[in-house]
Amino acid sequence: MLSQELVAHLYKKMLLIRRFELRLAEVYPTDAVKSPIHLSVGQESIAVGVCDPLAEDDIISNTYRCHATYIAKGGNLQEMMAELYGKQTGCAGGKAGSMHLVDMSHGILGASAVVGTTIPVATGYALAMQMAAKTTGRQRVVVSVFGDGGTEEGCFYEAINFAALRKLPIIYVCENNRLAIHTPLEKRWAKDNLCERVATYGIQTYKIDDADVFKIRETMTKAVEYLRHGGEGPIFLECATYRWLEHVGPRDDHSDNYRSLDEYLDWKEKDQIVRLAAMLDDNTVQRIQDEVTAEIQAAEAFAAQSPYPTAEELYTHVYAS
Amino acid sequence: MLSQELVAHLYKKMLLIRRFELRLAEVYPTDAVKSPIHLSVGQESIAVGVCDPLAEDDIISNTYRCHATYIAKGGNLQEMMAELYGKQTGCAGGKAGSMHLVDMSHGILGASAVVGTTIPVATGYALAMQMAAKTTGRQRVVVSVFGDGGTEEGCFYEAINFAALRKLPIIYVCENNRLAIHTPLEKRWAKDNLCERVATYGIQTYKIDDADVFKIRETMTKAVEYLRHGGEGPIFLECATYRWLEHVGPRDDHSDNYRSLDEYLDWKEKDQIVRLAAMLDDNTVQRIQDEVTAEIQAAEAFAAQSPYPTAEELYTHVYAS
Amino acid sequence: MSMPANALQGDRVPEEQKGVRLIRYVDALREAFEQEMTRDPHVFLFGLDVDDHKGIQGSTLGLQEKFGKDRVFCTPLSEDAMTGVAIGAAMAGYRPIHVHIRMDFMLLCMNQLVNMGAKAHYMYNGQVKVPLVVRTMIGRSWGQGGQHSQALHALFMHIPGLKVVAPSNANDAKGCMIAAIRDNNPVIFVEHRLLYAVDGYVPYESYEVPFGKARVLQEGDDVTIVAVSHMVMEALRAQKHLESVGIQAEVIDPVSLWPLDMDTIMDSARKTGRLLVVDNAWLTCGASSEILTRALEICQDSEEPLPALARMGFAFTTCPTTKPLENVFYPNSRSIAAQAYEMVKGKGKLWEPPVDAKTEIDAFKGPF
Amino acid sequence: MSMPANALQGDRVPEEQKGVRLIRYVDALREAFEQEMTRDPHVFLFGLDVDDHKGIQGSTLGLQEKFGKDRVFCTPLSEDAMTGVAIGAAMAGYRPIHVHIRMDFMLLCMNQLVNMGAKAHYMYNGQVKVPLVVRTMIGRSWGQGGQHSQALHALFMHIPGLKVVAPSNANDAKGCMIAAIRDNNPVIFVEHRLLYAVDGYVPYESYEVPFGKARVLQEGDDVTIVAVSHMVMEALRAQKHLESVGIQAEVIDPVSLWPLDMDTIMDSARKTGRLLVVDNAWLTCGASSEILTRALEICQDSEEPLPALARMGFAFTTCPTTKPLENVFYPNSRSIAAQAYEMVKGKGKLWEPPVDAKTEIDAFKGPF
Ligand SMILES: Cc1ncc(C[n+]2csc(CCOP(=O)(O)OP(=O)(O)O)c2C)c(N)n1
Ligand SMILES: Cc1ncc(C[n+]2csc(CCOP(=O)(O)OP(=O)(O)O)c2C)c(N)n1
Ligand SMILES: [Mg+2]
Ligand SMILES: [Mg+2]
Repeated sequence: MLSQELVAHLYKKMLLIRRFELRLAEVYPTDAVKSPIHLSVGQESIAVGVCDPLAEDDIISNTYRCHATYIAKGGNLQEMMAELYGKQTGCAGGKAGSMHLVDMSHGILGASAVVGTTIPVATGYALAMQMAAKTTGRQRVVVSVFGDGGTEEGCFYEAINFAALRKLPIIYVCENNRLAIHTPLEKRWAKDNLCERVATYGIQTYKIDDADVFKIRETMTKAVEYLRHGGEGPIFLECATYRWLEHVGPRDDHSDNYRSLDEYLDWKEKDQIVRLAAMLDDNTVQRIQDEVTAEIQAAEAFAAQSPYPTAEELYTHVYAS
Repeated sequence: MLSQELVAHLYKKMLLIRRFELRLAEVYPTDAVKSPIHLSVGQESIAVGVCDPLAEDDIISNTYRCHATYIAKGGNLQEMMAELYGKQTGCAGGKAGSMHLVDMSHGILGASAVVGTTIPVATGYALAMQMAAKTTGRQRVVVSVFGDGGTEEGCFYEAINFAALRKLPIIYVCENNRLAIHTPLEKRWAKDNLCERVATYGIQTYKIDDADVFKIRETMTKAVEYLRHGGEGPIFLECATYRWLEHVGPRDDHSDNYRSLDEYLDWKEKDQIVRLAAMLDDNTVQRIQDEVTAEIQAAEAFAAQSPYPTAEELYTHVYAS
Repeated sequence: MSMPANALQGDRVPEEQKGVRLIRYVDALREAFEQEMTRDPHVFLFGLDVDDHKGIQGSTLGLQEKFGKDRVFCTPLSEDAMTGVAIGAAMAGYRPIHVHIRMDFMLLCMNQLVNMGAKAHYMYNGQVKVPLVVRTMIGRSWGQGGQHSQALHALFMHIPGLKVVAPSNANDAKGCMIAAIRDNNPVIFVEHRLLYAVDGYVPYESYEVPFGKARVLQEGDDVTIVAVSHMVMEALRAQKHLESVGIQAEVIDPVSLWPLDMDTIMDSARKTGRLLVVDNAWLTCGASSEILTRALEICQDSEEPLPALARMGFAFTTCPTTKPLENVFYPNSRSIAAQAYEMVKGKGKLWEPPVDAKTEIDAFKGPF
Repeated sequence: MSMPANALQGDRVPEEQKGVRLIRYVDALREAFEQEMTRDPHVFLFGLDVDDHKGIQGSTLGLQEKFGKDRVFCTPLSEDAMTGVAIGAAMAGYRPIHVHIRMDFMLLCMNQLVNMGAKAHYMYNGQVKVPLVVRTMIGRSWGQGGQHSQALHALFMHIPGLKVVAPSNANDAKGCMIAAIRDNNPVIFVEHRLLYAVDGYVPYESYEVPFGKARVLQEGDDVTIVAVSHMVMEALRAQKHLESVGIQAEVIDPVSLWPLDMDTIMDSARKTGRLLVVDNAWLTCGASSEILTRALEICQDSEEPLPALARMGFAFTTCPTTKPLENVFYPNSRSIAAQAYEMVKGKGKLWEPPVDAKTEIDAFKGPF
């Protein structure tokens, strides 16, 4: 039985992501956000299901489509909005923008705009966490999130082979929305059996094809517990999902006709936010919606008021001292 | 039933490779060959079994350990020896040495010293052959040979995915000697089930674990026929084998103790050259040995007599006109 | 060795020309593909997204419909292997055009380009050729940031066996692309996202713009400005600023960075006595250091006086996303004009040029 | 900013020194690893073959026995991902040393090094550091050929965020390695196969050779020779040749290529009036063009006379395997001496220096 508390908690996280992004989409035409935004609208349940079981000192790593995991892992919302506005108070001082969100104090490794790149980096972080656990006694867990396209880059295979060889405490999560920009999976994958392939490395694999936030969360909870307490990694999770909006930018692009509307409608029916809202009483839903609205407004106000970086900041952090 | 003719034919090819390489090892201390030689002694049956079913206009591609396939595919022996001697008459004018043998007139694509690199290149050649067949009506076949180490490079997965997607007329052959330089497979592969993994791309796979030259040849014959006549590629073949000598250089390095002598002795018992010699009458064996000796001597004489390239040749072929 | 500058930026009408019309850079590229693919059945074009409805900013639109899925196709996200595939097909006598939507992604295929593509013809002593075109785009503006804005042509100029071109206008885009497709070597074809929408006069017919010939885009006696890729636009604007204070700048576009036409550059530098190189890239070990060093070597060799020499380029930092910092990361018409002014008027003579009217930089809107 | 040249090539005995002894370059490296791994438990070393019985030419021998399999381990052949792994571990506060047995293989991991390693500290606004050492060897001789002999330091010098060092003697090998391990940035550590067996005086104790300080290895008044990596050996031999005809060459080793100590180089060039840069690499967009351009900029800025400037390096070709062509591919002591001679005596003054005694090049025996 699912507690109302848990449902409310997950609902709020998913709603915060969606509302935040939809607000971004709304603001976008004003050019306040001069950053290429890759929205996760429709995919929120993965980020939330994946991040909820993580401790604050566990690590999440992601690609450019990183708003959802940043928020789900507890990244600072005001600093995120300020980053999108290019402000000095942004999580990366305005230097990174939407595609490179980072918040190390909440275990959010910097995202990368180059597909695949973060997979080995996260793997290296997991190697370090494995080493560290030998002295600290606590096994921190790393989660590496990437799209279906990311699995086509050779570094994915190199990384999972290495992780399996060294039994690293890492969970790989493929957000399979069957699209890379506009190109469907069928034009990129010789065969659609990723889990089977990954399993040939001796890796435990799980496939969740309805984006059910509870299933994802439960699978992750078990995986994290397993790795936390001496279980041998890595673990692989493939989550089917659907991107509602365009690849990059604020638009609904179904009118571009490169993908089927039926699929969209199917997925809309599975929408976890609607589903969870229906599991809660109206008051709770209303309260959460209000909280979410307030948080986003506060973030926006913070971003709007913050100053831009000064020209001298161009030259800070080129080299670490 | 195997015809004596076939046995003699395969025996001669394997013997030519072995004797040629052992002669190289003998000559090596004189410094006539200033090239890093990666010998295939002990592995000859793969090259011969793989190349024998190929037509002259089919293509073989290989790594730095390329003497065996060069000879098996019918590459010019004198030009090969001259190349190793660094002479102007070498198959690459002395510019390439042992690791980059090439003979396009016999369908031998240039080899590469960077592990993995030739796999995508061969794949691209197969793409071209697929395109060409649409006008010529004849499907030429490409074979890409590499070691077990080569399958650890990400480009291997990228290449086979693409080949499977486009159904290319290519046969991938992994010479699995379970070593990369001195590092055993166990330290490099999370799990030893390459064929299973490759099969997840929808690729036909074959595994031959005793280096039996007839089995290899038969498998290849079927594969080549299949691709030649409209069958959909790619095809994957994993051949177990054992490297008798050191990774690079002329020595038997079993005294270095990084690998087991038992394994060596096991493999020596399976030696296909000894096996095939025993299937032939003494006269035939003698005749073939004499022929082989004469060919090698002729190659050596040719190489020795040939001039070195002149200094101006440094600047030829930097750009193609 | 200078070439007649008969088809330039959109705002410069050629005096007497037939058979040309004003089209965008990106359409000029598309025309080059269409003409070459029609001419030679061995030409094919592939890469991520080449066959989607956006068609690489329009540069590949309609090509799959016209030439079929065998000759125009998208690939998996596998830059390294796909580059090898292109090299292999080129060795087999085909003429692949491989498209990268960002120059940054070419870092994934350096091994194939440098270890195989650049070396195969030499290493195999002429037994194979690698007639390959690698299209690659430099990004800028609207928060592209560190990994979507790099201009890495210097890395390729360093490598024997590669050619590098970076046309800055529609006419050269078409002509260089046709030349690149017909060239028997790997050609790194550097495009710039901000140039795509810029119009230029482009002949209908097919023509080659040969490599190794620089273009004098604007004549002037006071200072030579050599500008690379999108910096040509900035240099042309700088030239106008300078004109307003009586300084005549000669603006040169090398067009091809390797081979490099030092003759045209030196002829101009001899005339003006001042050579300012504005690269659209970092300076260190860059095209600008190479051009200045060559200028130096040439002057020393011929014992002629050395012109005043200077270079400008990206700040030696990763490119930041936020506009205020991006603005200071790049040279612009005003900083170029100010630098040229100081070269002409003497050290310490500062001048602040007027602000430009709306440029392609301001006009650029995201998301990408 | 020059540093005392107190521990040089094996054939130069330091005047008064305690606590040093003559060891090979490769052993000096090994000692650096051992001392740093003892000092800091976050240092670990990995890469292909680091734990086999040859131990990367001896430089890693015994380390796994001493520090365990967690801190010294080999990897699959996966340069790209392994570089990412190193970067990730570095971000987590560890100090990885990642070993490549050839610089040529670094072309496989340019994406990780340039798009992540070099940029992470900047792009994430200081939230992470990447204290990473990438060991990489330049090969030469005995038919290594096009893909096993490349020296690609210029590619890394071009990129903000990376440091590049190329020590030429045992003392600097140890001191630079210790400095590299302690540095909080990615350091590309360029070794040269032909230097490994060369002896030098090396202190027993741990010490850092700071980056950005060049070494004057030999003083002289007539011509400055700046030489990189193995070319230092050739330059020192050239210096002897020149001495025999009364020319005193000053030989400078930049040691660190980025940051680059132009002060020491310019002090010397001012004194001698002649600056010859001998790179162990291709010239175009290379370290040599950068050094010459900087010299030019400095002289123009301070309005001082320009010294005579020249550069030498690899032929602009792929490296051929056969000895007679390899011999002309590389600069050597005799071609360097001849060039310096001409700079001193005047254009057209040719001189053929005597043949060297057996050098490390002749001594090198294959297979690799
Ligand atoms: C190495 C690389 N190649 C190409 C691109 C261009 N690109 C950006 S996003 C994208 C699609 C990636 O698809 P997927 O990994 O499935 O993630 P999704 O966008 O669907 O979340 C591509 C091809 C890139 N950023 N990096
Ligand atoms: C990309 C790359 N990494 C490393 C090396 C160094 N190296 C040369 S051969 C070799 C082992 C390759 O093993 P395998 O592919 O199994 O071939 P084998 O030598 O056993 O035939 C290695 C690591 C290389 N040449 N290229
Ligand atoms: Mg996707
Ligand atoms: Mg092997």
